[in-house]
Amino acid sequence: MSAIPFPGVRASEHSVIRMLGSQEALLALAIIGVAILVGLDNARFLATRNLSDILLGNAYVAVAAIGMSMIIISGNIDISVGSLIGVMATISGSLAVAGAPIVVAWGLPLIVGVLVMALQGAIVAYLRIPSIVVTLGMLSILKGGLISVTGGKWITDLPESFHLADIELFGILPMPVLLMTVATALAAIWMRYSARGRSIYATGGNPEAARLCGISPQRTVVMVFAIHGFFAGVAALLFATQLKVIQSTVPPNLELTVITAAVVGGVSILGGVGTVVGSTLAAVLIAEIASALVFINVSPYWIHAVQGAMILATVVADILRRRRRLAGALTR
Amino acid sequence: MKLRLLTTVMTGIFGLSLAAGAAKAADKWDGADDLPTSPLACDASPAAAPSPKPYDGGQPTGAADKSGKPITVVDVPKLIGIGYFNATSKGMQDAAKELGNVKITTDGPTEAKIDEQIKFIDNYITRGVDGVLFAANDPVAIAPVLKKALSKGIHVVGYDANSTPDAREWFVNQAQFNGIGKALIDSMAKEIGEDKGFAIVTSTFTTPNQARWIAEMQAYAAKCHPKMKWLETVEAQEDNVLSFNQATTLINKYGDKLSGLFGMTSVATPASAEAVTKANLCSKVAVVGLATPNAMKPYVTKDCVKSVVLWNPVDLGYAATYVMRAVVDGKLKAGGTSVDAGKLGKLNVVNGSEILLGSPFIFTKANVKDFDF
Amino acid sequence: MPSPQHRTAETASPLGVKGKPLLKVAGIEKSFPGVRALSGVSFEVAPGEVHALLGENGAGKSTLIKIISGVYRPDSGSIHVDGRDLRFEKPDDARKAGIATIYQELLLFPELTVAENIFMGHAPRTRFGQLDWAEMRARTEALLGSLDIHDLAAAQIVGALSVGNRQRVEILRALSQDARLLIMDEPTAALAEHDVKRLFEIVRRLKSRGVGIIYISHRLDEIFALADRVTVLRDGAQVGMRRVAETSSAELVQLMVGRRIENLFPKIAAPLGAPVLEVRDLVRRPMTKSVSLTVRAGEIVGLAGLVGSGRSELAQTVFGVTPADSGKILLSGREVRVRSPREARAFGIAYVPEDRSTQGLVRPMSVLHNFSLASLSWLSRGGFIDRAAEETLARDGVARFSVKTSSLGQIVGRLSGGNQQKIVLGKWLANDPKILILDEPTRGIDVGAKAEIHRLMSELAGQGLAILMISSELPEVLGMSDRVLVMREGRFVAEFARADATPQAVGAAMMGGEGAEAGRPT
Amino acid sequence: MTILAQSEASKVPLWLKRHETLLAAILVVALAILGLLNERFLTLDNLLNQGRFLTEVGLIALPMTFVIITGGIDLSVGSIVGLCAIMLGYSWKAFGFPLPLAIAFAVGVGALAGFVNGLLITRVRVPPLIMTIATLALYRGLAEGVSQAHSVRNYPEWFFSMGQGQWLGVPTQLLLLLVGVVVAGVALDRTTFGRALYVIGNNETAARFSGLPVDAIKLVVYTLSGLMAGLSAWVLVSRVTTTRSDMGIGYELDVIAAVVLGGTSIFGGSGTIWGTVVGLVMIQLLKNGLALTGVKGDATIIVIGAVLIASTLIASSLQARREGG
Repeated sequence: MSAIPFPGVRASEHSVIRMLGSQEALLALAIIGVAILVGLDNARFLATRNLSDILLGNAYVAVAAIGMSMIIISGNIDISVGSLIGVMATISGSLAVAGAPIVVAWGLPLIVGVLVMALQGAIVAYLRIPSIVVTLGMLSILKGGLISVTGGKWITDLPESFHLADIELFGILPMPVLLMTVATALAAIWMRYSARGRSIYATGGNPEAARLCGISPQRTVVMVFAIHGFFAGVAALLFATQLKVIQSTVPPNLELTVITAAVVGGVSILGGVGTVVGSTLAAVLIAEIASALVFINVSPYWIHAVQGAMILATVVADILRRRRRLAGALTR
Repeated sequence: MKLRLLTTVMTGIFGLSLAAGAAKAADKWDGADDLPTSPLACDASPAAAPSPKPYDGGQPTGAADKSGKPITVVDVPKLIGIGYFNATSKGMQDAAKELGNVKITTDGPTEAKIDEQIKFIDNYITRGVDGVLFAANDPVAIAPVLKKALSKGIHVVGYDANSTPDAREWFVNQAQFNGIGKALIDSMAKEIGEDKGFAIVTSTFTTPNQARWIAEMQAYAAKCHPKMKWLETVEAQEDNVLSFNQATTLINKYGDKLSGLFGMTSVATPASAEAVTKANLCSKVAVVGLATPNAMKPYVTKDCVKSVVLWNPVDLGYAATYVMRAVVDGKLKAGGTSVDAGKLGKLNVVNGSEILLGSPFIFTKANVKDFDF
Repeated sequence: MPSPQHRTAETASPLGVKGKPLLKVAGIEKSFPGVRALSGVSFEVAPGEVHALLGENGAGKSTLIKIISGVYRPDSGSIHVDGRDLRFEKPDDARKAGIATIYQELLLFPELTVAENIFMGHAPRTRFGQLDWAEMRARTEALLGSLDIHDLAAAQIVGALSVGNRQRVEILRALSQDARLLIMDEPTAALAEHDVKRLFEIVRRLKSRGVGIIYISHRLDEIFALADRVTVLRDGAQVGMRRVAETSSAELVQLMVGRRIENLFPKIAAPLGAPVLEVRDLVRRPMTKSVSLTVRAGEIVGLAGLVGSGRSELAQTVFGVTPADSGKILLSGREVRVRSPREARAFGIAYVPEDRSTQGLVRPMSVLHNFSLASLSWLSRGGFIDRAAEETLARDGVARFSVKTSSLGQIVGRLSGGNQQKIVLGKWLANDPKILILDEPTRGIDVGAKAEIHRLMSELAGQGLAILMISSELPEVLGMSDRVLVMREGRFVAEFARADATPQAVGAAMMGGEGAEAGRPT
Repeated sequence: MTILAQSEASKVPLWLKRHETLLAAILVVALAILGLLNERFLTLDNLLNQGRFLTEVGLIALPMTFVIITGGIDLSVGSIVGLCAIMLGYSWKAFGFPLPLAIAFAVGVGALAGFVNGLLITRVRVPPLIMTIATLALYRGLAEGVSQAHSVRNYPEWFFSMGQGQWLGVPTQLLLLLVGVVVAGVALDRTTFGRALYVIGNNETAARFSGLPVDAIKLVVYTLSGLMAGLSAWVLVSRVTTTRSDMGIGYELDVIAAVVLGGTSIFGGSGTIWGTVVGLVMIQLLKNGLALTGVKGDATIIVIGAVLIASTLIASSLQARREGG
């Protein structure tokens, strides 16, 4: 009995192209499409200045989305990332103001991020509590903790040298964009070319089989959370060093934006597929749309509606696509 | 199929949002509320003293007489953890220290959520305090719980953001709305000239104070600077990165058409200044707004921002505390025309049950260093 | 298929029985709560030998290979690889020892490429510890080449492959970690004819390379085509080891079935009533191809066939789990359309599924709630469950089927297989159905419970219930059925009246080997 | 409640009973301590008043218990509250609906919102978590977009009776909640519907093979969740006398915390309304008690978060024990 509705080879080569191409290509298209549409309405939108500002102001979302993609690929979710970024930004800023060496002010948040997330990962992996609960709990712990410690006092008088986000390499390449691209590239390469990177896909795709291949799903999950924590730390740095003031509160809805970027980036919720390139492109697209909505005189209040619709559309499309492609697998 | 799905939804949303955009009333500035306005005279001459209005505040029932005795007061601002309200509560502590017989704790929600704020006040009513100081997230929503406080014999004084008058005894008004409106528009006109365009970055359209100010600004501009061109109002919550992105977007959107930016919150103003700085437009785009000095120092000292309009929030908290004390001691009763507010001297009562802090304060390069809040 | 002489000629040389065995297991014992799975099994595999494991379902084959591949740990007994005594703590240990297993349910990552699936967990690295994709691809192509597989490419996504190709990927994975002992659990169960042929070629190649293979199958013809030796298991015990060249299918069937036909509880002849269930040209792609059958009141119809022959699929189509693409279903002469189990239940169709724990029971819930599961609709008034009635129902059930449970509140997951099966049965009988479909009613349960269930079945038939019984156990089929239908590749290939349903004839028909034409083809 | 209480023995697995008694015990101890720390805490007045405050979350927690028992989750409830609140005010002000109709309309919108969740979850098989994260953003966005952040006020006096009025000294909405609790409790405990929820949560396949209408039931459950969020919106608007698009933000956390704290396994398959009620009361009184004893608001958030994680730990370990064998 041939369980396959379509001849295996041709269909699958077809789907190889789909897999590698589709999501990223689609997003790139969307980015360009929106740019053109809005550009027709108001040419200024296409000014290099505006485009780069869109990137500058939102690079941190893209960076955070890299880790989030890995989390989702491994079959988990993290709602606490927004609060964590808020906390780390504050730590970093306070250190800088307290006169700690800039390296420390930049470095410590990364370490904190890794530790906090690794802890959550361990709880998820070994105590078998769903990530949604752990991270929801952590969200309120961090949020409350941040305010009770800082009293929400703004951090001002930051030393000039602290402003990582203002550095422009060779006078042209702004740090946020650089970090965003480098982080994305590294993550993408790592996830494609390192065994550990692949094991994330394996764990998300088929934990049982992963185990039989000698991969420990638990260890993988902890690792993924730790890495996610690192990228969150980088994001926090960009977030903190962008302006001359750090609010030392939790940026509203940040986690939602990050998750949206990851999901719209083609990271499958069913675990096991997706690329960080996609999530970065998605982050850019979301930022672009936010800006576009202003350019075409739409209240930014619609941005959440758009975000929601985007996640929904992507997820549904993704599921339908996989259902079709895996039809062969499902019939048996 | 995926592509079709995505695009249909996207276009759908865009259509929806465009429709909504079009639907927005064009006759008034975005973010302005629809209450009546009272623009001041264009020249510097102080407003003709408003016709004295009878006391329209509420009264606590059966409040224990604590005149001269120590009292415990709770301060529930819109939200805790922002520079502005840290400043007000600093002022309160200063006043408490001076008075010696007032104990004030500041507690409130971490986000400007109406029902959260209500729960906080209610808890303190149960816990039992002698007085409640508040800055309302919503003038109407907060009314019932304040009335409850009054009914339990607790003195209620508002500051910064008012409630419906009958829900509290007095409200310490940092500066009359039309005063702020005039100050902002005038200094903008001074900096960019009469016929230039400007845009506004506010928190949200629903925040009462901002809505009021914008309405007054509009009325005053229409009356005294008719040629100034309002371009757009954008919202940016109380989030400084969002404010920065919004301001940047405005700059990029309007180019030379945009000569000025108003920051309506202590978050939006520094963020707008940062946006202008990053765009190297310090000389071309003026930033005028309400803000706390610390956040503005870098820009004021670098001459990127000429003037920051703001009453001194420390004074506001300070005054509120003195008013509370005066009310408890019976020194300020319905019909009173002025109250003694320590180092601030006498403060006048205006339109019925409001105490006016004074004309808004202008921070400049000269004095900004002298403040720390 | 090649003739025996040719076979022995070919396999004589590498048959290293005298040579040091690759794998040697001795005195393996293993029991699970309620069941004794293995009692003292010993056998060995020589390099380049195909050693077949034969036995009915529940005979202990799967348990044995799970022990050899390190999934289970034996209660006692030893495993030697190359004479080294090894203890496998986890599958990885077995893998390191050069043992690879290809399970019936293939363990692949559907979203990843062929190459990745093959090398997952032991991929080639570059100097910098990075995955070496070029190398990976090259080695994949090499492996493919070495087995003459040309319709597979390293970059294909496994999810889109045919079952046969996916299985090849599993085999390649095993080879990629140069396994020296390959365990294949019913590799052909799910394969199409031409895929089976290709599998054989691959197995022969591996043989000639000196790879030892444990080959598990029900299909005698395959065993004769491939194996050098065959070990037969029955009820967890080893009942014989034969060299294929020196045995016959008759002997093997005899070994498998043993003398248990006699001590089975035989079905009491009951007067057959009017047809209750009639199926006409029922089609449900891909597994059910135009099937027709009739079951009368008081009749037990046995549905024999190999795993993957489409029996369960047929049952589930009748039961509405996978509604039919075309064809008719008549209940007591009236045509009905069954689109969901819900409707099926309403029509008085009951289905005791083959997979007890995932399809039959709600293991974490109590005996009480499992018993009433299918009867809630009539146990409740206006949506409210009549607790008294529910409890009576459960009590009667426990008494009637003599379920051994501490209380009605007992969690069924904790009961033995036999008691669990009785509950599934009771759950449906409580709904007094007109037609009862039993899918492997006594799989994996102890002999005592088996007998009870069999007695119950004929009792029910005696009361005029129509029963359609799917079973892979010949003695059960033969002992219980008034009529035996044999299914192969989605079709009925033979029908036997009780009288002329001999193990040999039915077995042969099932396996499609010689003698399939015995019995009237339908 | 008594029906539920005494029915435990035969109805739910023993361990669950233990978990709840344990929880109830902790609650009592906590109350005693807090009561000692502040004499105003354990007063009927205060307790009833707290009842007023927990109603909005409570109404949503009931269907959420159902959702989680079936092994799902609904993160969009907070946004649905916002959307319904806006719809209430908007349809009244803008479409000129009579207020009662506007209320019905708002609740209807809530049900529809939930129905949409359920539809995609059952038909397209979108994982509930993601589906509701998406609608968490979507519904909030619609609320904000539709209202353009303008709030609707000046409702007639009678409208406030739900949110501020009382009946025989008991806050009106608390009565509504009590009715809801009894109905939900009985439904979960006594009806085939309730039974089906447990079965689905424990073994969906077996549920299908036993002829239960799995998808239909799930659809109902998510619709209920939306509908109750609509009711909650009505109560909230009536209590705070104004309509804003930011209403109900963060409710999902409070609701899930209460349900999980009440011993409902986040993996599905077990839980009771009784437990959820205990969880609700515990969280509300914890917040209130801590506030009364001088703990600042931000610190209470920390406690709640910690309690949430800890309680899930307990629940899941009990779950593991239950599945042993």
